[in-house]
Amino acid sequence: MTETILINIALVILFLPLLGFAATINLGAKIKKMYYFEIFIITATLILTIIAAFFKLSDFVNTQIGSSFTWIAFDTVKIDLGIKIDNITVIMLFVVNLISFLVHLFSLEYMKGDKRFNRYFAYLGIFTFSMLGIVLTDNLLMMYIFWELVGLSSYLLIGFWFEKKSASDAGKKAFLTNRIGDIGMFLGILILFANYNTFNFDVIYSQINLGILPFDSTVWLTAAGILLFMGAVGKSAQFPLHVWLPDAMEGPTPVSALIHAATMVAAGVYLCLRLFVMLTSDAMLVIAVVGAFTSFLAATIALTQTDIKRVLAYSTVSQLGYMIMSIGIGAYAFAFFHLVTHAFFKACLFLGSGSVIHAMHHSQELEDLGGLRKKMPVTYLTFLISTLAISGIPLTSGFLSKDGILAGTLAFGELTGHWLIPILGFTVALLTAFYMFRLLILTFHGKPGNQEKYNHAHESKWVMAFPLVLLSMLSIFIFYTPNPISAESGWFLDKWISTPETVVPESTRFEFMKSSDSELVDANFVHSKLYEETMHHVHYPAMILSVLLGGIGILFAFLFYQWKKINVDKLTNSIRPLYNLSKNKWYLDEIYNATFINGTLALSKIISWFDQYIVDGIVNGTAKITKIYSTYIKWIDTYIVDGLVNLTAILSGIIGLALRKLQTGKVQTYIVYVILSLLILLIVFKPV
Amino acid sequence: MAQVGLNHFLIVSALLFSFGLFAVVTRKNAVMVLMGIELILNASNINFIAFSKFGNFAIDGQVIALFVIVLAAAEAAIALAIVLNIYKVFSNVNVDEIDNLKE
Amino acid sequence: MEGFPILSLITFLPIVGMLIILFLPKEQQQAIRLTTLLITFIQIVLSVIMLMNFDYKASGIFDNSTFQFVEKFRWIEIPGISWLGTVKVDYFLGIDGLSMPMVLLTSIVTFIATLSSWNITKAVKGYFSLFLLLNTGMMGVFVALDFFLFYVFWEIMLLPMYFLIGIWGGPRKEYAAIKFFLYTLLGSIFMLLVMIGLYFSAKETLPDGARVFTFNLIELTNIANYSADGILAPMNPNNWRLVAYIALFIGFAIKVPMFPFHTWLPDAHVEAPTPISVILAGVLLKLGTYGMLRISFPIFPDITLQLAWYIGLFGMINIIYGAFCALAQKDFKKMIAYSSVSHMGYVLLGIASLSTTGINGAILQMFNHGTITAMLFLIVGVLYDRSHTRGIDDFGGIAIQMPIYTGFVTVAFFAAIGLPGLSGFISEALVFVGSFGSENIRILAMVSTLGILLGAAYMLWTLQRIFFGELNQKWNELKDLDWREYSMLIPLTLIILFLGIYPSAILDIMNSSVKSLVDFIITNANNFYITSL
Amino acid sequence: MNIYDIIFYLFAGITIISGFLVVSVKNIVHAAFYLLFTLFGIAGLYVLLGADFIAIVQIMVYVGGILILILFGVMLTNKIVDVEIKSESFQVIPAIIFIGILMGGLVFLMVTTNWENNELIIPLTTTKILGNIILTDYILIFELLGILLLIALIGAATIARKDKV
Repeated sequence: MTETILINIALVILFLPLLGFAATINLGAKIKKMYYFEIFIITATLILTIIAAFFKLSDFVNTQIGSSFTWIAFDTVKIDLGIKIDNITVIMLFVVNLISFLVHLFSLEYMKGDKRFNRYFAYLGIFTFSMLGIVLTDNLLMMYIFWELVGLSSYLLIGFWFEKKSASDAGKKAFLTNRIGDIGMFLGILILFANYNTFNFDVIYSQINLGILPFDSTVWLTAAGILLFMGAVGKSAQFPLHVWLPDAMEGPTPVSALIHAATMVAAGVYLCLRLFVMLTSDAMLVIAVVGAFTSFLAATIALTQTDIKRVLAYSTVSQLGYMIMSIGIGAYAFAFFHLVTHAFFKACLFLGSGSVIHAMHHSQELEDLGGLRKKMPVTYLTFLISTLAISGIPLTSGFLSKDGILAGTLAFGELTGHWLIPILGFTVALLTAFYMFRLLILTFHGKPGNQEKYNHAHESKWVMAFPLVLLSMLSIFIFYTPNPISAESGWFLDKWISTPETVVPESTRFEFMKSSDSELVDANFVHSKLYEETMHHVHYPAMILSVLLGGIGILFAFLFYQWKKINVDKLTNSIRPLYNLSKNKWYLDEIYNATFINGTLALSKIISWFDQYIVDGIVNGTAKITKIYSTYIKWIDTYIVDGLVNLTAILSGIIGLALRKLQTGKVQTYIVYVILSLLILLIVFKPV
Repeated sequence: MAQVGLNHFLIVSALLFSFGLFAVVTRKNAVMVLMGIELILNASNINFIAFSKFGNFAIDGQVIALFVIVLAAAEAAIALAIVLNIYKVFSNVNVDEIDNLKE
Repeated sequence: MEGFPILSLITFLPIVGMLIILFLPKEQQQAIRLTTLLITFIQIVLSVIMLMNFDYKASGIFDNSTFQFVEKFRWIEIPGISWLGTVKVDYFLGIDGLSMPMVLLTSIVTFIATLSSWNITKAVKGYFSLFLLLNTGMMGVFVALDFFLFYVFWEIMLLPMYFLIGIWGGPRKEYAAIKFFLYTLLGSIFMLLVMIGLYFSAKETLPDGARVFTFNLIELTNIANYSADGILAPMNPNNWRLVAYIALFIGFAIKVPMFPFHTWLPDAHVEAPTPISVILAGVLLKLGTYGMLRISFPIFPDITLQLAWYIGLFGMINIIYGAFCALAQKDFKKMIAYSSVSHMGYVLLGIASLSTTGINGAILQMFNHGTITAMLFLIVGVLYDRSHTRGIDDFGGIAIQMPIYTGFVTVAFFAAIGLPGLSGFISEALVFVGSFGSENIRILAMVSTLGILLGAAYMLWTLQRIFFGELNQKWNELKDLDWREYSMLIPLTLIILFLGIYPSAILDIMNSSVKSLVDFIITNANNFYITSL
Repeated sequence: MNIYDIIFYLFAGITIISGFLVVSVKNIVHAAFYLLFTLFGIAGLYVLLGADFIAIVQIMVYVGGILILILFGVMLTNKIVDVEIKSESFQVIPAIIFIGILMGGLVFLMVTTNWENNELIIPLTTTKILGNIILTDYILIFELLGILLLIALIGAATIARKDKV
């Protein structure tokens, strides 16, 4: 296995799904069973990914492999496209392809009987292609290209059942909201390209490292970082652009699992990971605050939602906020770790909910559900394991990653004094455990909400059950580290993922990230010794606190919903405003509707009116004035100019009558006139 | 009397032209009118040839004169044919009576 | 290829076709259509032959020797009118990297428009004769290198367009046609004035050493050719170059169309029959920006540099203003028309950057907008043919009834939005990269990015209202595409996809020309500045 | 007064006097004969001007052709039996006034105009030169005249034909 082979495999992995898309979309109308081709493609992709990941993580674990070609070149501009394979890349490849594969399998049963079955698989194909492009790219432009392409596939899949107005609305909303973030990202890219004349990450970073700043100012560097982060705000559904993700649940549930939980929404986090080294302390603080606030906001909303998928959607937003926050506080490795573990358990949760929805004939309101534990044991068990993982209960993967992040926030608070972030972080841990168990209890425990549907419910077929089992297995700690309470010693964090050294000027770094504080340990770069030590130092307090909070959350969930020791209705009545705030998603949709959307529409109407009546009015007015003017001119023409003409005519008539006498009708007379006149002319114009 | 030069020829031609015009204007008989026209044409021919000798036209004047003669011949033929036709219709060739153009 | 008059051939072939059609009896409609199709197809073949023989390194712009396929001989010569001197006009054709993509675009778009004209049934003979005449005018403008000749072709276009809208148009055709005509004529008058001013300001040296006034666009770029007291001579301290530039610019801006001279466009588009809309949007709008690049920029480099910011400002206004107007439209075709206004704004923004990236992007955008908007208008035409209405809210759920059509619509809409992988993206991106990189208009570029969002908004909103949702039962008889519509849409889709993946196919053609144009403007603008001091 | 001048005055006198007689005599036949003298006189002037070929053509065409034609016209339009073939005049007085003015004006013009006057040496015989120039520079006009004559021939015959078909 050489590097070239690895690169070629990566390229094959990238383009196979595109082939699947192209073939399925074009032949799907003719060939009924075309979707098998897409399944075959994704299977092949997965196998190749496992091979590539295995070799990368064993043979080339400390090398970075890449290759590029010139796409566009003119004058001094040269735009290269290329791929870059490092450890993050192959792990992401594996995550994306595995979940994509499982979702393909799951969809076989879930989407059965849909009239656009082939097209659905084709869309999954193009999504996989675009997502792999984001993962593999080594430059910002290609990142942006695939960024937009996942946006497209997300648009198509959310609006897959476009007959429903809510579905097509949601697709449009997702695309447009993402576009807002993309504009920021695009501006960030422009800033970097205008200064470094390249899109390549590594080249840009080496330039920054040499002290060459955009427009020679650290402000612009911060601006570039925050603008690029805006792309992540859109894609990873961070406040204030998070509103699209809950609506995106209009799409088929397997799609929600694949795109809106596990992979695409994590692309924002992935982007931040790639950008990590060029983030200044200001940019990082912004990112941390946005992430922390988003996770809190989403968690509070998730408390009261009654739609099984919406609860999961808000929990996704909340967890994504965690990851973003984690990057903001410098816990690079844990951000990525949480991305991976979250991808598995959240995909499992979504597919589990899909299994429930499928069994209950597309009923997804919590009040219709309940008591399904006995009817659907496999689904219940896998759902339980994933719920434990997301709640951060020991022995699960979620515990490991979440714990790391919380320790990071504590360390951050201790080192910088921003205590708000750890406080929000721990509150969210409590809330997460509570609402997740609320969901679990209301779905699987208690009494059936809708007896008729309940009676028809049954456990899903193996194509749907198998992905659940596999994904819940991956939510157990053993896949990541042998030590169930600390991930640091596991292969995942110890061998594969290491925090890169930041390249921004010293003056714009956090105190604890100064280069004097870094050192090289076992070929792995430790970006901040102080930070590491502080994290170790707060590790156990953080762990104990988070487990405690998780436990409290679970306990309250049981008290509220299982044992009904506390009357929920009474409680909600006593805090009605808060409840309404949460239930109505902090009224953000309404606010956006009233301001931005209606504002834009009103503005467009005003401008259109302006165009029609003012700009065009001036044009038509000019025409009208010309017309009026011309009628006056016509009057003058008729009575004065033409009058003169007529006068002339009358005069000439009179003269003519007089002259008529001269007309003898004889040729001779005329000849005389002619010749005399000629003679006069000759004499008058005689040359001297 | 000065040395015979251009002017002498021109004066001859002018007089001839006037006579011709006089014939055209005054005579009733169409054939006489035709003769007047012949005089006018000859007058112009004299001018052409005189200018050919004294002016800047070299031999070209003579060529034009030649063409005028040919035209005159053609004109005479046609004109006489017309006169014959007029005679057939009006039984005379007096131009002062043939004034249908009037009114 | 030496000596073969391929440019004359490609320009005047339609005239030949027109004569053939004029000799065909009126009833032979199919023969008339096939003749036109054949002529336009030969044009495509010729332009491809030209492309294959095209020297990618030759720059053109201001350098006489690097124009290609040049044909030059004396067309009009009136000797010795005392104060005029010898009036002489050359028949001077030639192309460089600026015009080659436009020639290619024109031949492709007219071919597609011919296909789209198949269902014109009213006065077929007259229609196709005028159509071919229009074709000659457009081709001629792109290949002419003599200002006089340029102007002649420019005016030749006007007349057939007037009749094509005024006779074969919709309900308010007379209004639209006369509006179009007067507007464009106004622009022509400005152009004519500047043309005459330039003529009396510069002289070219003939091979025999004589100095005569000139319309030659290449000679006019050379500062040494200006006489010191010429009204538009840069070294004349009292010159009128700024006024002339603005006049010329307005002349071209009307064609673009640039705010506030754009209001003829929605009317003309809405009333014109589909193929004419296709040509209008696909080719005619490009003439304005082409004229700026071919005439305004190299001849007035000093003023160009001086006014670049304003050009960029108007580009920005076009982008955002057009997008807002498009958002408010209820008429499908009008919406597309305003989207054209918005998209041509990118071209203005790109050329205002005066950087190779920006201008490359702008020309590529001209090409891409030509193909994409052509496709959009065809799409409107397809729907209008079937339903005889264009109100966006009259539809709903068409995707259920016409899935393949919807597929093409999606491609076209997303190309217009600037989705990567389709051609619109790369040109918009280059425009932004170029304009952002130019310090002068950086802020304008940043504001203009709002257009990306608004563009997506109006396109997707329209897509949703027409194609998604429950099927409006009024339309459950609509048929999906037929072979003729496939033959129009598939080539355009392929071009859009191909240029999205491999934009260098067009970029390489114009690289050297754009580079020399930019260098020329920058160096000469400074020279002029020094001399005028 | 040299011999050239004398000959000029001789021919000019013949021309003018007979020309005057042409327009003044009443009898048409007489007028035709006076016209003969006029044409001869003009031919003489041509010779004086060095145009020998034109002079010959003048005599041949005018005297031999046109004059005969005119005589035929006179014969055909007046009854032969009516010996007194006379032609009346009308408007004589105003015509004389007009013509007098005209003559005066013309002579005034001729005399006062500052003609370019550079006398050429005309070669002895012009026939060859004329032939050359007609068949080279004036070939088109020559051809056209040929056609014109043909048309005149046919036209005259058609017009004068007795019965119209």
